[in-house]
Amino acid sequence: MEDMMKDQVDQLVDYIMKWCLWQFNSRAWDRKDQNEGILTKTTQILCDEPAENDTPADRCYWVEAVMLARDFKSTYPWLSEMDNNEIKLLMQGLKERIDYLTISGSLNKELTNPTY
Amino acid sequence: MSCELNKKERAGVINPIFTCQPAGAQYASIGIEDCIGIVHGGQGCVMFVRLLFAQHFKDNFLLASSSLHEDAAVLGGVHRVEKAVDVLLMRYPEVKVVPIISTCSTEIIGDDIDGVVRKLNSGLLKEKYADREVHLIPIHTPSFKGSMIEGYDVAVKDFVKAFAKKEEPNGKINLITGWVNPGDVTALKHLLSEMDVDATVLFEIESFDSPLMPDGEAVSHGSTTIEDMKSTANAIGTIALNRYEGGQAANYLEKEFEIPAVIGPTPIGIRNTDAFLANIKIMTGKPIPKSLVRERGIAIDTMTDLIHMFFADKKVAIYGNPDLVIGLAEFCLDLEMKPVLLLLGDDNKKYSKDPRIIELQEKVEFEMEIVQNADLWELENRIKTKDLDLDLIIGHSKGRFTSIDNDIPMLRVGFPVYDRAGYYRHPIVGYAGAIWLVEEMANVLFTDMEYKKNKEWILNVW
Amino acid sequence: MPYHEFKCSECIPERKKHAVVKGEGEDLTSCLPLGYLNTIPGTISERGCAFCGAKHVIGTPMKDVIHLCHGPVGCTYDTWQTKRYISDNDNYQFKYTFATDMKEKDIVFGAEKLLKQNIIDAFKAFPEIKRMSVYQTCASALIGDDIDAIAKEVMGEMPDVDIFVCNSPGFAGPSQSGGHHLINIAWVNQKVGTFEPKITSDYVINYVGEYNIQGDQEVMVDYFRRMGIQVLSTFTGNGSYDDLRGMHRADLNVLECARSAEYICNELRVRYGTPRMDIDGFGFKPLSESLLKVGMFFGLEKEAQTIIDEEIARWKPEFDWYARRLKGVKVCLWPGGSKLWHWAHVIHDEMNVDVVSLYTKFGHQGDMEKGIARCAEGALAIDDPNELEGIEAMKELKPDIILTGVRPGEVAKKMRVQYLNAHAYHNGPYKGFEGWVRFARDIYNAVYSPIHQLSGLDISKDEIDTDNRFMTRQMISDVKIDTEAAEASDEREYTGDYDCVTKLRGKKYPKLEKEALSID
Amino acid sequence: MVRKIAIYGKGGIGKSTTQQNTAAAMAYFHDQKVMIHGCDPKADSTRLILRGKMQTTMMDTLREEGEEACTTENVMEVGFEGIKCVESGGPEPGVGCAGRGVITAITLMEMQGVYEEDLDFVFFDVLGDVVCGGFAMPIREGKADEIYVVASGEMMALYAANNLCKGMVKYAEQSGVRLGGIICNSRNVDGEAELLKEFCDKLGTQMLHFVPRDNIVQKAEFNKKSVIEFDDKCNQANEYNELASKIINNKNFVIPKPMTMEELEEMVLKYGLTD
Repeated sequence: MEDMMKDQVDQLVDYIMKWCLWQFNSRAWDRKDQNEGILTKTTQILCDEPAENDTPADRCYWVEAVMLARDFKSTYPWLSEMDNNEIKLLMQGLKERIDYLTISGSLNKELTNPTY
Repeated sequence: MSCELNKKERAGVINPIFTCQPAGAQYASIGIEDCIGIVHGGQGCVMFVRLLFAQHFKDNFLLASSSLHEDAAVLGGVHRVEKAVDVLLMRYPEVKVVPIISTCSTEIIGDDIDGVVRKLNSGLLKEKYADREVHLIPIHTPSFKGSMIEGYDVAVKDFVKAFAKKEEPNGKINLITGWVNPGDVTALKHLLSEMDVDATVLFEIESFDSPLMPDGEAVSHGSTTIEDMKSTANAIGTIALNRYEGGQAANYLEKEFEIPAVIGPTPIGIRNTDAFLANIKIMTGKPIPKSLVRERGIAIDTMTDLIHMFFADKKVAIYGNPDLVIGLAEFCLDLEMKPVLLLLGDDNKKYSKDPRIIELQEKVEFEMEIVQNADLWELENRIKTKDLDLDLIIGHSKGRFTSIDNDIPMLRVGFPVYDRAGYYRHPIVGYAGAIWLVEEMANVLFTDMEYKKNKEWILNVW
Repeated sequence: MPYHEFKCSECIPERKKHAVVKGEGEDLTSCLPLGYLNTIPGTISERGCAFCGAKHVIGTPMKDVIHLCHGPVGCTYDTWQTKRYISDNDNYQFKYTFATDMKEKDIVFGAEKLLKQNIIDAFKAFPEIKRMSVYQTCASALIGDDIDAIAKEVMGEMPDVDIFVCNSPGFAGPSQSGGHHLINIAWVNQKVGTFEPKITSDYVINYVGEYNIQGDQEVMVDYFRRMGIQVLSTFTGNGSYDDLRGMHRADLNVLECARSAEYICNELRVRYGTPRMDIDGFGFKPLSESLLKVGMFFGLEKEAQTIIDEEIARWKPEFDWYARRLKGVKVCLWPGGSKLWHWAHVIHDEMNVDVVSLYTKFGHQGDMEKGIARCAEGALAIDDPNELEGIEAMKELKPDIILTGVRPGEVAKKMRVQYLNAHAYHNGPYKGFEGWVRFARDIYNAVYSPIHQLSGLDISKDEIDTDNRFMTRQMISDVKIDTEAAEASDEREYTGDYDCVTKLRGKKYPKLEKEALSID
Repeated sequence: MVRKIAIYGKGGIGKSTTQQNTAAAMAYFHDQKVMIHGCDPKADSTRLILRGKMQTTMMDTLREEGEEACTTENVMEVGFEGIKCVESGGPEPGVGCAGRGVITAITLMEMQGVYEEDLDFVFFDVLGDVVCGGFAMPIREGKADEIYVVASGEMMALYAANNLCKGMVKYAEQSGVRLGGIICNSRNVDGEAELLKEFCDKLGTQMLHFVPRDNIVQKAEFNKKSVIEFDDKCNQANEYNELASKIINNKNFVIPKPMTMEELEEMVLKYGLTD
């Protein structure tokens, strides 16, 4: 079960790494916000829950999330067989992995520069 | 009617004719075999010059940078030269000659490149490269003095000075070509070989026109050797074709080793080529052979076909390297044309004393203007607001839009030429160069007549 | 860490950590070269300087501006007529370049007076141009001329002109990237918010990090306008100075080149709350999704979809013709800047070519992260490769083609590797749907060149084929494809015009005009 | 062979005065042919030789008339005992690059062969500290071969002298320049001679001469003359005579071993000196 989840997370990670750019803003704090904002909304959309999109910032995340959810569903048919709890678990795993790859485990030495 | 020598009045430069000194030193250094120059300054000072050479020759040439960054700009950067020399020598085992070319930044902070060369000579080279022939040559080319022309002149002199060594007479002449193209070197070597004269050519850059070989191993570089430069002190005499591009070196050899120097004329056109051959004849005692009489005849035949019908009274503006511009102007006069505007792209104080310019001032019967320290806006602005009426522009590619936007035909000559194919291959010196210039001028004018439908029918029965 | 050590660089061990091979199972936490560190002197790196990064790359594409360098003439000369960033005002910024032409006495005594006279004379020479950017160089930085003070003084005396000052001398950073950075921040600090632009739509964006190489910007702006979106400004390709002063009025910053232009977007986000959306202008899928995202942000998804459907219907069959024939072509992706990640995956996914190597000459680790995340396993990623490393890599990888700049292209040429200009393009634009076909076509033409086929023949020892009088590209390329399947498809070669940009100029956009009328 | 000497020292230490008096003594008592090239943007290195005349500096000439005008005839003055005088001058404070001015001036003079012709000694009088590459110009290869530092028993003077030595170490290897000694221009501080002696020992050089404080120096200056010209019989004239002869006969040339800041402070504290 855990292996399967890891495999699924890897597939989603692979998709994001290849087709998205939002996870690569240049500073760690920024990446944290981006990952949090977009993946939270993606989870909400995948679970058919309402996702806020009223402020410009939210709307920007929301757009990325809609696209990502759409692409996930069309690329990974197994996703539509999951229930909301499973999706949330999966997305939690995804978020942790993306945070690790882009922030905590990143080798990019510029991430913590206080200025640009 | 007169020829005026003026200076640009406006402050600054709009569309420069020349770049700065280090580029000239870099052009000289790529003419030497087993030589990679290190430009001591910001990286752009070498990256863009390499790009410029690549644009002109459609080939790649090797030059290195000391990569001056913020810390070195503040704290001094000679240690970066030391590192650069070491890294370069480690990775390019064939390299023997390394000019250290300064720039504006390193001249302002006062980096002592002479001192560092001395230190490297007694330290690194002795300790790490004892078995290897390496020559480090400091060349001072602060970008805020002179122009690429002076940079070239200074570098040629510094190279000669570094190597020239008195030994047995070698029976050759030194031929300092100035800033030319491979096609020019071919033409010059041809003339010398017809005269049966052996020459040391500085710099021997015929090889810049390098092939693409099946084994994929070809690289472009010059082929003047250390031996060549050493032996300049043992020649019968020196002929420097250009006063401002190699003249200093010729003078140095004369002063230091009593090698008689003849500076100029730039052998552009029939008359100047005749003079060049006459100078060789005097210097070597060799007669001018019949074969060259014939070659000259072909050139004159070509001109006779063209000049009265198509060239007479055509008004021409010429810009670029000073010796080139003056040579072309003199040739244009022989071709019945009117070089009404000459633009020299730097503020060299020697122009006003140049006998060729004085002669133009004294003898030209129509209105002619020579502008010193000129930029291309001096040309364009005269066309746009002062009703300068031109039939032809002669100059390098950087002025292409002046021609395009003002509908004036232009012959690309000089450096750089990147918007026409293969021009580096064609000579402009010697009789062969005279033929190429005349025919290309004609073809440029013909194309323009057809494009503008301006008596294009005249060519029906030419 | 899967570092790759070049033989030619064994003697400079500090280079070792600048190249990695993306092995199986490697990710960004185990596979990332060092980047944006001071260049090792004498390596023959390809890097430029921070001045050119500021002036040449970011500054000069701004079109209605006098671009004046305060320094000796070389800096200006170098950054003039060496790029292909066109503009719809007859390429003013591309044709005219200005230098204060500092000489020795200016260095010793200071050149502030000279600068002031230059500014005045330049405006006098071009009375219709009222905007200027002044760029510091190594020389003027070292002697400490106060360019900002002079600019203010002139603006005080000439109220109709506006001057931007960029203090980015050549030595300010390891590469041109230092200059990208400085000019971005300088623009947002000095100029954004000083001009109130005319808003003609409910949907307003800034298009950021796009430099109009061969018309890229004009192609992309056409899509946005067709959707009914007002592109308030473009930073900086074909961009207008005053529009860019009004950047603060946009609803969204659409960001294309996310290295340098990221700085300005982030600052606009912090200061004005304008969100930033990163997009890809290359490739059918990334471009479609990008247009959809921008559309969706404004509720214009349908409009976006209409454009995507039209464009794909028009161009996909032509693209496929090339993609079918490019399968398995080995590419070194050495473009220098953001194309590293814009192309790393999508030329593989859509054009079927294999990216065997990617590099960045001036990028930061963040750029490499994107490139490595996107490229296929086995690719060699190099930071700031020098000439010998580039040659060694080519010998090892034996690519069919290199996407790089003019000069490294000449190195490749001699090694019998075809080159495509990745900075200035061979026959662009490459952005947009049609551009994507043009890009594939240019790669195809290079790879299947009959002359390239001949260049490997050594007539002194190889057998000479006396029967073939000629070859066409297709005779060479089609050997390896399933011809029947190709014929059965509706694929065709490119049918667009040589110039596909000029006709976009002056085009009418009904949706935008309506808005403009209702305001006026 | 002309001997080229650079005199360095902290501003206000009496460097220019000492230098001019020594040069005057060399010319007057020892019949040496001397030239002074002032490299301080203040341009006060030749005043006493020229009887108070502020000479036109090279940089003024360059600024107003251009490079070609910087000829020997235009920028060189001859003063007391035939001493040739040139001042580099410089830009106004706060603009341009004074260091580059020094480089430009020396290069221009070199081009005209000024330092080579018919001279025994050339003095380069250089601003207090090596503040940038330009001010190190006089100690580059082929420029000055000997350096003398003027110091006194004050913390800041020693600090500057020590710093100068640090700069020299860097150049010594490249250019062959050597330290000829420290000249103490006395401030009449207790234990000054001892302190300077120890300082010189630490640096590995000699205290070339201890020039006592004497009001006649100020008096002569007031009359716009060197002490030698003012009163060649006075004791102070004799001191400069002695200093001149020590320089002429000097054989002790070293690459100094500069002290660390801590060492320097410790030594100064030992003598109870603070500024």
